Amino acid sequence: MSQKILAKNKLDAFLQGLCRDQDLFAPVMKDGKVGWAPVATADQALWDFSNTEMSPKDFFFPQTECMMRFKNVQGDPQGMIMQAEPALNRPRVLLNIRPCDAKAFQVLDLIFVQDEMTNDLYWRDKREKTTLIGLACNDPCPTCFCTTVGSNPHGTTGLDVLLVDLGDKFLAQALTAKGEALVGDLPAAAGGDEAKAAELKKAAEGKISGGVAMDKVNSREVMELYDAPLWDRVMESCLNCGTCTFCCPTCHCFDIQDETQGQDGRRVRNWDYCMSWLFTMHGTGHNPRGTKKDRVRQRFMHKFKYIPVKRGGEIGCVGCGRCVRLCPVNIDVRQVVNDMNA
Amino acid sequence: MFARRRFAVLKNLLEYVGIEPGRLHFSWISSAEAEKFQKTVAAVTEDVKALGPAQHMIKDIRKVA
Amino acid sequence: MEAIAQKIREAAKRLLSEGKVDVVIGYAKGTVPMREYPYFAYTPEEAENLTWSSFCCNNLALYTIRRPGRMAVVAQGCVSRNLVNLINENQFKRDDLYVIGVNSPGMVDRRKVQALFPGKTITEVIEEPEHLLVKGQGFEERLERKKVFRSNCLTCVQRNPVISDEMIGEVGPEGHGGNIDKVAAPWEKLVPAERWTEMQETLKDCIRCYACRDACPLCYCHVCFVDEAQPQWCGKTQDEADVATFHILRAFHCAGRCTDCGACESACPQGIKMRRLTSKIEKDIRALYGYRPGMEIGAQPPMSLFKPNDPQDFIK
Amino acid sequence: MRNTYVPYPVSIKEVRVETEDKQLKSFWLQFLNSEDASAFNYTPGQFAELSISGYGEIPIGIASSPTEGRDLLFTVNKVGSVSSRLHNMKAGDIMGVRGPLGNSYPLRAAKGKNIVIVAGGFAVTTLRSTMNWLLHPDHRGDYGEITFIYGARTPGMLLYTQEWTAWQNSGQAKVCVTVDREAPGWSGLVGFVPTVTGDVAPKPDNAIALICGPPIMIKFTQPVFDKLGWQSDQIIMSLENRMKCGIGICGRCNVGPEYVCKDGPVFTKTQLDKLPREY
Repeated sequence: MSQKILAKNKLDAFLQGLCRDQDLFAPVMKDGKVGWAPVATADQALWDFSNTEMSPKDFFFPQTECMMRFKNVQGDPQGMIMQAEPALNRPRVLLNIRPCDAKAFQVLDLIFVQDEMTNDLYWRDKREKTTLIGLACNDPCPTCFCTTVGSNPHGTTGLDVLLVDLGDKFLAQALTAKGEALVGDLPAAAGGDEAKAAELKKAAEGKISGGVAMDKVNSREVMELYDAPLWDRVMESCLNCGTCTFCCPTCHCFDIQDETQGQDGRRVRNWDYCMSWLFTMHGTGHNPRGTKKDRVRQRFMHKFKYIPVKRGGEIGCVGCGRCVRLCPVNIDVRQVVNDMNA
Repeated sequence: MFARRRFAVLKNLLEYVGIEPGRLHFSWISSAEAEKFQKTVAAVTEDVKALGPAQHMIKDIRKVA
Repeated sequence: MEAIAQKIREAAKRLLSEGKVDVVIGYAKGTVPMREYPYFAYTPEEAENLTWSSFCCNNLALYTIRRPGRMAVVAQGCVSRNLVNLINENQFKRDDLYVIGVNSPGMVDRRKVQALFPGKTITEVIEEPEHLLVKGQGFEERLERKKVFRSNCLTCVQRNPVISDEMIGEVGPEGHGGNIDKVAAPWEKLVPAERWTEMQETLKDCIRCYACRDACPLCYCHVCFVDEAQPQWCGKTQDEADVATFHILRAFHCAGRCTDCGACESACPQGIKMRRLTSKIEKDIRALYGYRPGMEIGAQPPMSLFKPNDPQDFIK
Repeated sequence: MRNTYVPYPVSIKEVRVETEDKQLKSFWLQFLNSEDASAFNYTPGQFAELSISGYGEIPIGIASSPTEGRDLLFTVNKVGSVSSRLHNMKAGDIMGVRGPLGNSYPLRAAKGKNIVIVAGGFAVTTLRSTMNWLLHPDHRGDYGEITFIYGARTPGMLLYTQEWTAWQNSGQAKVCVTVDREAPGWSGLVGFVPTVTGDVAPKPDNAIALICGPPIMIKFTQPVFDKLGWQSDQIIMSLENRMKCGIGICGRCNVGPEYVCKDGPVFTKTQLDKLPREY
């Protein structure tokens, strides 16, 4: 695919092209926090930031999502029969998404879409209608550890276009046919531009200081890790809150509930989390993950052992560091995984 | 009597977040005071009707997200 | 700060080596700046990891709940008040608790610090007596601690522990000059129509992770009302009615018990200021019943008490 | 592309109270659309999500066998809000079925073998399906000896009495039904399932065992099989866990790397030995 140049003074024209028949979103500064919002011009979007506070997963997997509706009348010919919500009506572009977050979507693709039965159309529809334009990280922050979990500050996985900030311009790398269509008309990059991007990539990789080692986690059996003594310490301070899972780009557990209001009814899914006691509770009162330790362990085992075992070695973590930054009691995933690997 | 304290705090709290005062009522009625009960219920019904449908704390599931 | 930390370590080592307690619950230095975390020392060696700084924002009283054995807890004013609450609510016996008391210098709100460096990454914060030296990628700045205190620390009236078996360092001033009544219940000043809007604005970023509830030492119900499934009191969606129901009821459940320790706001990953709700209740409880939670062992919680002359002008 | 979260609409054809405590009821469900009925291809051991609009869904093992026609049978214990609502519904009411979900008993792979079935309490549902499938003239000849061991607390708690009586009388299978204690009017076996299994002493030669029951029964039945010389890969069990999506995404029923709803509910003991006991 082609390597193009996007001059910084041509950004507005580029963005205008993007939002002509699509909804365009980008990271913006809101109340001192970096979050996603619709943008129309280049100066509305952020171009120099570490990452958004929360992951962009809710573009594809909203925290609350209506799946179906029904007429809440028994006896009516149409009553009580579930009708799926319509699909997304406009395609979307996510601009300046970080490579770690894009990689996370590809991990989630492996879970949401597996075969004819495990084929989450809600996820899939939004994925197929969304174009991802990534912005490479030249300055990873101290909590980033993407390179140690198979991602990269300049990673291209899951992206349609990768932008690399070269100072006065961006190197725009088309990665898919969708991406090619967006940047195909831009001027071609020179050899020097690509060399500079490669240098920045190397420099960015070098700035990732801490990380996780996975070799022993990979080679050990599930039960050896499960029974390891470390969990007794990890769980001690844990609050069993949902912060780590809700800010995580790969956490994807959910609950489905019905709601009614007079003759209207809907089936909604909401994010749920394995830290919650209620999550696995049986109707009989039996709870297979009845203790805090069980629940804390589940999160780490799921990401670093269960997903890799089941999904061809793919790790359920992209090293974005959000949980490290936001955990109210500083449970640091890097430390936990290194303890698993010890 | 315990309820009196709890309701005092709850009533203040609900008014504080913007729920109309008329939506929460509290009365002492003995099981022997049928007439007071009848009158109170009628009065409360009147008050709430006058306020109209609640604007807050109502989830409209018909709304498309 | 470091001198206090050293004394805490010494006390912990002594208590553990003499076998007086099974565990010392204190704070340890976090892996990211401005984030100390609850730490459990079981051996004198582990006691070496204990620390004391401007970022000890978790309320350690939380960890005494349903914990067997003898425990020592590092407690500043608010933590000690919550320990008293728990003793008064029969959650454990005073005899099973050893309080390592310490005067709170006022804890710092890491969000206020971060807000001074928008978009920049802070890599280190060094404690100085009245200042913090903040270092980051390409910058270094000295901040006055007072200017970046957590809001609840500014208006605190109890910085010294109300109970302690051993006091570390000096007993300090109880307050820091801020008057809670000037900032409590901020929506009272608004006309009713604006109040709901203000609450929505305050809660709009809530992600229902329940970190506020889970960090709170008052919340020890076996099944919280939001987790009840039959009946389900509170919807699980992001609809404003569901979010508000959770926050209003959570605040109400803290009535007569909340010590304004600020653990909820410190824990929130979204920086939501839920004290705008709880401070209203705290204020009302003081005004109506003259009660401050957690100040005295044996005090009757105001919500399980009544007096014949309790205010009742709202009763028809 | 089908949206696999959307249930097929069905109507309740018949409701039957199954047990003396009235906590278990059976529901025969009929598809509203015949194309849905043909799409719903299942084999014994699979389950489905029963959907009651306004209340939610519950995962329930399919008790009917595809050899019985297109209607589906489910026997439901009244525990939560969905099952309570279902217990209040009547013939003609509209509800939904989503599935078939999960894997099934490895019956085709077991051709030529002897089959031992051990069921406890109302976990007998998918094993009713299995028995009907095995005893069907198209399949019976493919298998050796079939032993059906089934226990409940009291005679009044036994499900599908007419059917197992018929299996017993047909001579097509060895049927051992037991109740925990002596009871008036009961002339059959008395004793717990593990004990009865020990007495029947099924031989491991060229055989598989399908076990389904409450955890306590499984816990005590397993050693019986071990003692009789059965290997772990001959013992096949069906698990129950809280499930929601039913298609291996939502994470509730996750046990180690496996999702009970998708990779299970049927596992061999060899598989289970490598998994945490989070079920």
